[in-house]
Amino acid sequence: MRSSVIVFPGSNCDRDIAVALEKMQFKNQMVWHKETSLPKTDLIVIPGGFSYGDYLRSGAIAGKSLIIDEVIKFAKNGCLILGICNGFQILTETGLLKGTLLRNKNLKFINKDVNIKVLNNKTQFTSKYRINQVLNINIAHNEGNYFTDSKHLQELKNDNLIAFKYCDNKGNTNLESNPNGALDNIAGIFNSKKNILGMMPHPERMVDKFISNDDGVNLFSSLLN
Amino acid sequence: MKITNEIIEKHGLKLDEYKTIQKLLKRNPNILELGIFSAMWNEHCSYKSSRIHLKKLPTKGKKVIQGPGENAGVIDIGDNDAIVFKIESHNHPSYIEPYQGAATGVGGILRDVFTMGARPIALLNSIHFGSTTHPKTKSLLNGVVSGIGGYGNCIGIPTVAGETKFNETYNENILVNAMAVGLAKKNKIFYSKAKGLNKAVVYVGSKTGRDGIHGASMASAEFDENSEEKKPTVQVGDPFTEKLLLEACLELMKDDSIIAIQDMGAAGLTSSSVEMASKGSLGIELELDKVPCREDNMSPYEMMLSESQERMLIILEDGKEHHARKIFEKWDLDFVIIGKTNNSKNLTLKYNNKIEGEIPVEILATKAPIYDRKWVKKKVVQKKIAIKQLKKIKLEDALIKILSSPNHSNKSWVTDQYDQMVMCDTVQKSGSDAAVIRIHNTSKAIAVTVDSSANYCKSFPLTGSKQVVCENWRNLISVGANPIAITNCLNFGNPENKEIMGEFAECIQGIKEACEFLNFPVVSGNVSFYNGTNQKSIFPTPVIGGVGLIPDISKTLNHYFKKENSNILLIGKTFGHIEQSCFLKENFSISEGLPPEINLNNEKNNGETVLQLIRKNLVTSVHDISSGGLLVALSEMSIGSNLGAKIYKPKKLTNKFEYFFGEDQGRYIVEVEKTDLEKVIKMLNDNEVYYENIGKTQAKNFEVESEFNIGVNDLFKINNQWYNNY
Amino acid sequence: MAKLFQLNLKKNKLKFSVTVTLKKDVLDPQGKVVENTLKSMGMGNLKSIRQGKFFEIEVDENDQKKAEEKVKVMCEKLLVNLIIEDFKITKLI
Amino acid sequence: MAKLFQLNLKKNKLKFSVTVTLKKDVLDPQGKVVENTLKSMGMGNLKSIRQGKFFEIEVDENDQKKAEEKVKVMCEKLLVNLIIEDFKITKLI
Ligand SMILES: Nc1ncnc2c1ncn2[C@@H]1O[C@H](COP(=O)(O)OP(=O)(O)O)[C@@H](O)[C@H]1O
Ligand SMILES: [Mg+2]
Repeated sequence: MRSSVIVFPGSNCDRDIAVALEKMQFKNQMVWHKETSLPKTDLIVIPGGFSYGDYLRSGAIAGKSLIIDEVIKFAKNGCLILGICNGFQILTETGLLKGTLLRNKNLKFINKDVNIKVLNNKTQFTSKYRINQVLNINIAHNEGNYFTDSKHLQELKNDNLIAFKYCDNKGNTNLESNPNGALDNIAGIFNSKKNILGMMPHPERMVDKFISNDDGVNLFSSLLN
Repeated sequence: MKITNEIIEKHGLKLDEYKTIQKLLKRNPNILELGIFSAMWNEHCSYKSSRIHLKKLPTKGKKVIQGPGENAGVIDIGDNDAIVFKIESHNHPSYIEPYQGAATGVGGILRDVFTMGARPIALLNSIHFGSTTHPKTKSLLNGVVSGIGGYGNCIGIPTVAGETKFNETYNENILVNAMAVGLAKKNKIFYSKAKGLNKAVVYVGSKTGRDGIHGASMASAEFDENSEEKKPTVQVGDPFTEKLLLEACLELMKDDSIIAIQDMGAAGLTSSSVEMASKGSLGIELELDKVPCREDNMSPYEMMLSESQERMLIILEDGKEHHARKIFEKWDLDFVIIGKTNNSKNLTLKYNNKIEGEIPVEILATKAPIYDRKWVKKKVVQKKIAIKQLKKIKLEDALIKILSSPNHSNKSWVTDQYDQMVMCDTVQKSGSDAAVIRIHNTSKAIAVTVDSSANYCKSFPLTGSKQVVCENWRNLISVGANPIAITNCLNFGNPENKEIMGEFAECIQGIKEACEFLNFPVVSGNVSFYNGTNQKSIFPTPVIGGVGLIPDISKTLNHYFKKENSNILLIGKTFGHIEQSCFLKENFSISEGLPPEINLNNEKNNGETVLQLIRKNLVTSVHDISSGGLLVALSEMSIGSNLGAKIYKPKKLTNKFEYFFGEDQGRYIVEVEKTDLEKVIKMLNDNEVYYENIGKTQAKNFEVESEFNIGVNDLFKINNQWYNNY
Repeated sequence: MAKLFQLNLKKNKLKFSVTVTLKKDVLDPQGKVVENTLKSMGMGNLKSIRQGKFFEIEVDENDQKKAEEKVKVMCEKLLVNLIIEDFKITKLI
Repeated sequence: MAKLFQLNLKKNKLKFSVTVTLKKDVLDPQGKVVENTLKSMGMGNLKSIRQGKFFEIEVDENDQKKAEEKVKVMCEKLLVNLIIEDFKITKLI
């Protein structure tokens, strides 16, 4: 399985995701944002962290970079695309995923381990998880407060496009378990063809028991299938 | 421009210092040259009041690759790996503009570390605010914390440890100290010493603006009521550009294009060029028209004194220009050759082909005045506090009072705003005795921590500063690390006051004694004087940042109880020293008397023994005992783990408050499984370490025999409420 | 007169201000916090406050209409997230 | 006429806009990144762009002078960081 990680100026979780992918036996390449073509690849990852300092809006400027046109082309052809954290923000800025990520409701950067649960395990990203399985995963963001219009929200629900929701350790999704104010506790969504996943939590931080836990492993092993 | 006394004073120079300048130059300086002198000769850059004392600190050791004198200290951690680290203050700018002041403090210390060829792998900070009831404290706290996070999160380096304290002594002068730790290859360390003639001097990074002009002299003058009015141009941090600069520098450092490199920190272009030239006994000529400027019509004076952030000066090897330029352009950064080295030993500044200033480098760098300022020993006042004569309180209430106080509350309100996990090597985050960072791709790790004890240092500087070093050492031991070396940030008041200078001299003496005894050398540091307002100086606050090595990552430990029914051992002797304790301060507002004595012999023996216990896998959790004493330390072990404890009351107890809250030094708590107890006791006896078996872990409840019994959940709540209600 | 006017335009670059605000139905947590803080600071008769972004844009273009069109493109292509934000362009003197 | 005016004021709360910009010599990292991006997107004749903040403030107060004074206090006390920022208050209709 070949993967490509896009690197923008100021990206900072690019190495982390590359390490995780390699650990999971992906053949990974880093792709600089000024490239105009992508190598042959089965998975494109837009990493977390920051891009261009996220000075205007998170992901806005990266969303205009040269390589993004290629990413959009690959997406249309069904290539798998994973956007983590800033990557999710970039995907919404490019329109590959609908909605947007507003500032956290407490107006502060939040870094902590939170619980999310798997809402749909019939996708290439999540097949190794059980339905409603609760994962403990690290979040680190300033703008993770997912927002979309009511029509799209309905579509997300009807078509089973919500990948993960914030919850408590028993799987209840409620106000207390929502760290950032996201609409309906949404932590990650698919596009309608389910070849694109955007998520705020960082699965690449959860593949090493020495550092945290290995709740992120199955996301990568699902992709390997 | 005629140089009047007023102009001299505005430059922070004393009249007799100006006379020295005239004598050394054998003429009058022009205004540009005066500006350069003021930048190089102020307290911040020249260490004129501290130098003779700093010399006493032990700076050498088997593991020391580079001690003080370079951008940061460097230690050897084996396998050709080196750790580069330093701490620095950004107190004054952070008081004026907390977000940007703190952010640029982080940016500055990061540059000190990556100039030396190290990739930064961890950030720490020590932040001190005024009383929580002071009207400014809340917004300063908010601004500083988000500024530290804003910079570190954006550049992508985890902020993993620190300390957050409140004390009214900082009401008008907060402390913001930031520490950065980087990883380099031992044979690829970069220094600032210029070498060779006619080498290109290259400016890289951001453009130069009018920001921060005279920032360094601001850091060397006391505040008065007007300083907020004066509105000095505060720098705005740009972590995005710094990230680009970091990657570009590390990329260029892969081969040997660089002869010397120096970040432009305080006093920007001036101090960086002077430093490089002086270390190499060379001259440097700069063509200032080439300096990339952000604003129109900037004068040579402004260019030389600007403190714009995110800039570096590099001396390049011949023939490497094209290669280097390509790298910086790839990262969208300015790259301009602005001068060259020569053998004149002068700093020569040209503008439009005209020499605007010329000063022998030697004069700037080494002829700055050095003061042996008057100092007096602290008059120590022995005072025994008789608890029996105080208002009666319950043990449980005293504990709750401490655990819910601002200084002892859980700091996750702060640390949740920092990305602690980025880089995916954080084994142990904030909240433990020391943070543990894995060396990428290996099975070893380093432990890092910062500590201070201003109250102790105020009442008895000599013992207080010794205690800070020991506490730092203990924190490293507690997570299973061999302590290696420290960096220090010495935050003091006005050195022209002999009492303050006495605090400084005695604190240095204390640090020296502890470091020498523990073989814990000082490899870098920073002095910040003039903290205070209107003649009222802050408490002496030396902050110690320590680094230790954990050779095998599987042998690191934290302080959370692991299992029910383990034995809890208290290591080190408890005398019940209650003066200067947080028990008296929080419950009775008493802050008289002396801090606990330090017995370096016991300190070392106890610590080394605990480390052996950890390495032999004989203990399952370890916590050092510091502020708050035994009972607070025990509660912290419970709170993090959800396991409770049952603590026996010792038979011959003089006073339970002294026993449970006394702050005697050199003590640890360890958790020992039943099966290992015998082995542990044997080792303690063999090493002549004093210990007591004080209780057992248990489920859910934290209790002291025949005193109180409280749910761990409740303890957690008590410990976690203050920040959220503030 | 017409000539003078033209000349003037050539000399002065055109300058615009752009204000970007969150759409009415989008929650503005930042504005809320600012509002509450101001109220708790005693600004009793503050009715409401909304926070947005502001840009000052200078364009190298003589024709005001064209210039404004360009600023509009900048807004739509980058400066504004049309899903949640509205914007307004004003010519500055 | 005067009466009508008064009445009008009573009904309509007073509304102001505040723009906050960085002082002239202060680094504007945001503006710089946006400017470079727009240029690389082909907006050649963009001359310069600076980014700032924008507030829309409604005050419960009849007297315009008083209201404006209040907004000014809000700016100085909270909304603006006078060390690095300037601000401008404009009355909205
Ligand atoms: N500003 C901060 N940044 C990061 N970590 C912090 C900060 N303030 C406190 N902490 C963390 O909170 C914990 C408790 O701090 P402290 O009580 O000073 O610890 P100790 O007594 O072990 O030195 C430590 O793990 C420390 O790293
Ligand atoms: Mg400790």
